Amino acid sequence: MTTKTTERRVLPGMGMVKGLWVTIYTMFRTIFRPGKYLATINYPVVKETPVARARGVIALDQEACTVCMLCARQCPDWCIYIEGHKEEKEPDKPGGRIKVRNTLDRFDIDYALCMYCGICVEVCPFDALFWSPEYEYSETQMGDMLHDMDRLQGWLATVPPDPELEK
Amino acid sequence: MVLDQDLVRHLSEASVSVELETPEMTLNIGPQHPSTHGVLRLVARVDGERAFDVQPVIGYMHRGYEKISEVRTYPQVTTLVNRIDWVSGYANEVPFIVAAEKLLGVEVPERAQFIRLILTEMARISSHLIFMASYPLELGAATPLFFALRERERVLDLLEGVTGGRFHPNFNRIGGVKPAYGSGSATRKVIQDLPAGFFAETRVAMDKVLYAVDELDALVADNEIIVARTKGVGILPPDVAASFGVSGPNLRASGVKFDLRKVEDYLPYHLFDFEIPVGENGDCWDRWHVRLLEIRQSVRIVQQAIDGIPSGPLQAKVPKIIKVPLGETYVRAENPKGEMGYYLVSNGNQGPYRLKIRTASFSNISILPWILEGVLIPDIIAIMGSLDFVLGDVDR
Amino acid sequence: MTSSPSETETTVHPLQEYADRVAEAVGGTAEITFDTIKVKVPSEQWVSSLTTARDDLGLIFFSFLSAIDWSSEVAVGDPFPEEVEDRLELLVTLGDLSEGRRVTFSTDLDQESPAIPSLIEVFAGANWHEREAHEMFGIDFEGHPNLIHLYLPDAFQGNPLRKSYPLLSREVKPWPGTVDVEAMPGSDDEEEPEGPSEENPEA
Amino acid sequence: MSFLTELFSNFWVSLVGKLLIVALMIPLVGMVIGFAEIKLSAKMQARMGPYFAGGRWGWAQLIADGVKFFQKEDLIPDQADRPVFKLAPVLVLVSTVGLLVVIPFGPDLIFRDLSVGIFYALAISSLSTVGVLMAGWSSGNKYSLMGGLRAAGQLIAYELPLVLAVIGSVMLAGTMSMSGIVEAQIAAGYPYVILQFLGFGIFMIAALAELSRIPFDMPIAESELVMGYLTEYSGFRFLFFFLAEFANMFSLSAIAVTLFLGGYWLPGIPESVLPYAGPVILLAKTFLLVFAMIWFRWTFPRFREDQLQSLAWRWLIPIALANILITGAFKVYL
Repeated sequence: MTTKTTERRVLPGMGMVKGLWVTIYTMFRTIFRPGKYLATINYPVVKETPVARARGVIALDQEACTVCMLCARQCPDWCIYIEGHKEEKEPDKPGGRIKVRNTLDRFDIDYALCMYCGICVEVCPFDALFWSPEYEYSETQMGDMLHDMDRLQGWLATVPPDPELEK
Repeated sequence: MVLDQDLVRHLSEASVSVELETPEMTLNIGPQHPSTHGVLRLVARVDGERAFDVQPVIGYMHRGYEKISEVRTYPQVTTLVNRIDWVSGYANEVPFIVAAEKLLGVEVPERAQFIRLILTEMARISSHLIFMASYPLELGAATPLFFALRERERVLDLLEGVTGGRFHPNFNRIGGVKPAYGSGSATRKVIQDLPAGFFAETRVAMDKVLYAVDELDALVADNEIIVARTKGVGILPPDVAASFGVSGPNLRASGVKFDLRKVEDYLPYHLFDFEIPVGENGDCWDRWHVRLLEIRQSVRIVQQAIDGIPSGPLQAKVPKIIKVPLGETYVRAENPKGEMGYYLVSNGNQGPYRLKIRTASFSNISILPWILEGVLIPDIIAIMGSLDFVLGDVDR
Repeated sequence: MTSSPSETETTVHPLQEYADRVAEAVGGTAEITFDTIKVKVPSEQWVSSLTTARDDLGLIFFSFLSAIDWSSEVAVGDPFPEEVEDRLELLVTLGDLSEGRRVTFSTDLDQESPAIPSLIEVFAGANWHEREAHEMFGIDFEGHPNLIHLYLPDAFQGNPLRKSYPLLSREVKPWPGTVDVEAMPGSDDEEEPEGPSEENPEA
Repeated sequence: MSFLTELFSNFWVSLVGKLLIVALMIPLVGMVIGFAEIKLSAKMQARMGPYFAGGRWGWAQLIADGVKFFQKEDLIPDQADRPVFKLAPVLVLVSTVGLLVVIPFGPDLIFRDLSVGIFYALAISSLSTVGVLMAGWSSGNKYSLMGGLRAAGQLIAYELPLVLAVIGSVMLAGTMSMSGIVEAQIAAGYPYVILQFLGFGIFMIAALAELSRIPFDMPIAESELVMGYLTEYSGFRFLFFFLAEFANMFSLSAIAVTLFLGGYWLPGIPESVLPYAGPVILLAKTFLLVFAMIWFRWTFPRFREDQLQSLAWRWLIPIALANILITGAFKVYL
């Protein structure tokens, strides 16, 4: 299939007329049937809902996190900073052994550095990190892009259920 | 006051015979310029409108990927690698992962290969649609941009639906495709297969892409002004193209019927029938038209792949911490911009020992000094636009 | 040609016959690793062998030219498990535009002062590749018209892609992966927080 | 109406009145056409166009732009030739204002009915060439210089077809005064475009080139010369150029309407109602031509320099000359 330039026999002026026809019928189509043909939306008034798996922001579940530091190690951009301490937890069954448990002191993700690759969410062995398709958290100062523990916990509410799969 | 005749004659001849000596001017096109596709700088010695010595200066966007990849593990390099040609993010990951799988000797399951193929062809469609949008804009026509980008959004939404990322999907894993949401007890069971309704949406999107391609064809292909601006401009003979390493649509536009998808086995292209559009005389118009026809071929491939996709696991049996055994291999793939290859040398650790990234745009624009010799400035923009390069691809 | 990972003795690699033909025509030794034909050529015949490859064998497509710095002690990344002989290997990959074959030609240069004649007369495309190899590995290409920096700023010192060249950005920022979980308040086991190796850790 | 005519009889009062009307008309016309361009081009591209400026569908977008340009800092590059840099936009706007003087909006609704109406209009419109060249030269940057030189070459090359195209209808009408041409068309009973379609075509193409709009926008080729001779202009100086372009579109279309499409007259309109319906008809026809310009702008790419020049010298001028010959023969034979 060659792009035979000779096979495109077109009258001298017709090329431009075809172009004009395309723009004019797009204009009338967009004016009279905007629902079907208008491609843009008015952003703050009308908002598009992102897909379920969209990687907008990372949400943290503090109870699940055991400060194993795997996510901080695997992150290519070194943008997760974690500090924790050991703490006693009363045993499940009365008289059981006192269990020592790691609890988080600090879990910051610097979204100014993060490249949304998703390695941390994938590598976390304790279901502590989730993706949420939220995207409206831009800041005026770059420093505010450092989300602390509680803010990441706040995103947990916006994590969507997993989409059903193709049969 | 009677003018003496020979003075008049002398003056008239003088003006005719003396060649107007205008000093030539050095014009910097870029690195901050509306149509250099990124931060490319052309230092052009210009006489009036004609440029006769154009030297590209690159490196403004050199991120040193080959050095960084020596300290990264394989999953981390995948996130690095899909940022080289960000217009077709997914297509960059595939050859790197196939190279690692070759060294490991891992057989990728059938379904994962099909998903990879569908997403690579979608990345090709989105890359060619960006070209369909930006090239007429460089010639002055603003409307095709919106037709092309409107359909590109549909394709990117599909990519985002499956992988979660529009430009940088990071969806490839050694041995197949990303199997599960996470590795926790609950998230391990959440399979990252194609979301429900993906096939239906893809069929609708592919029809819309075909419709938009017809609209672009009507709007741009036979337009007398575009034909006048691009036909016979920037002719690239096949032998010069080969010696510079120009590949992909630019090479096929010069009449060379060579497509890596038919030759290499990095993805199961042999299962589908598609044609390779070839240009005739290698000028800007042919380079534009070959890409337009390639979109139609990619749509055909995607439609066939959707109908024939088998079910099965998403990833082969692969240990959690992957150590690739000693060895070196070169895998090359047909990226939308041309031949993209990875020369991977591994030393048995978690990351590559040395990774040479052969990118298409680097060789495609190394031809600029040759092709822009004695060319008018509007043609510099037309020829550069027709080569369809991206600076991330050039500078790595 | 499905990928057969390592070539067992019995099955002969489908490309073996072609590889031998190329090696014999070019005067080098052929070796097939993971579907990649690699022909090692002595560095004196570098330009002549590539010219014969281009003219007689039809390998007219110049894919890329680069180098690999084989050295045992490395300032960056993890070293080789077993000993490796220190050398700087120059690579050129050529392809043909009919059956889609590709052959990688390589030659060894010494690490201290690598030098080799330039390929510009054979392949015009080698210009930029050689400039990049020059600034990244310090290889001197004799006969190259303007062997100046391609990517790096002019005032840049050193050859970044050499294994002896450290990756500075990793020295500056402390590694966030060191586990700092303080021990229980008042407990006696004062084991200092274990910090795995500076680079990528054994997870 | 009598009180008005008596008041206007005093020369100075009518002069100030006319100046006020023009001072009001230029920004108004510029805004309306600018807004039409923004909204229509959006619709042509399946977009919505401005929406939030001024409530429902963004009618105040250009007022907002105007305010933005005014409060923007007015930069003058240090290598610029300051006086020339400051004077250039004024010159371009003056040529636009000058054109409005001779446009007949109604039977006697004309600022000044010059006997050499069309000749004066063409002379004034070539004044903007000097302004553009001054802008290109004085900005002190290579891209502006190239934009200015391209503009000079283009505007001069298209001055000729513009003038030659006009001669056809002037010959038919027998007079050069604009209202005289319209009255001649009323008397003849048909707009001259029927006989002068060649002239009309050439006039429109040359008008597009005068305005340096696509497909002839080499001087402001965004993708090559960043913004051509406008690169260094900002603040209200850029507003001058911005308004001048749209107002020029209006005035050149109005001249085209007067010469070829029968000015303020429609075949079916009785004489008595013309003074009132005249302006409306003229504006409607002018807007039709302006819409065609917008339509061309958002469909076609731009020519290359040499194609642009060869189109003018090798095609437009010979056809215009032929048109004059035919009209002459037709006039003599008739």
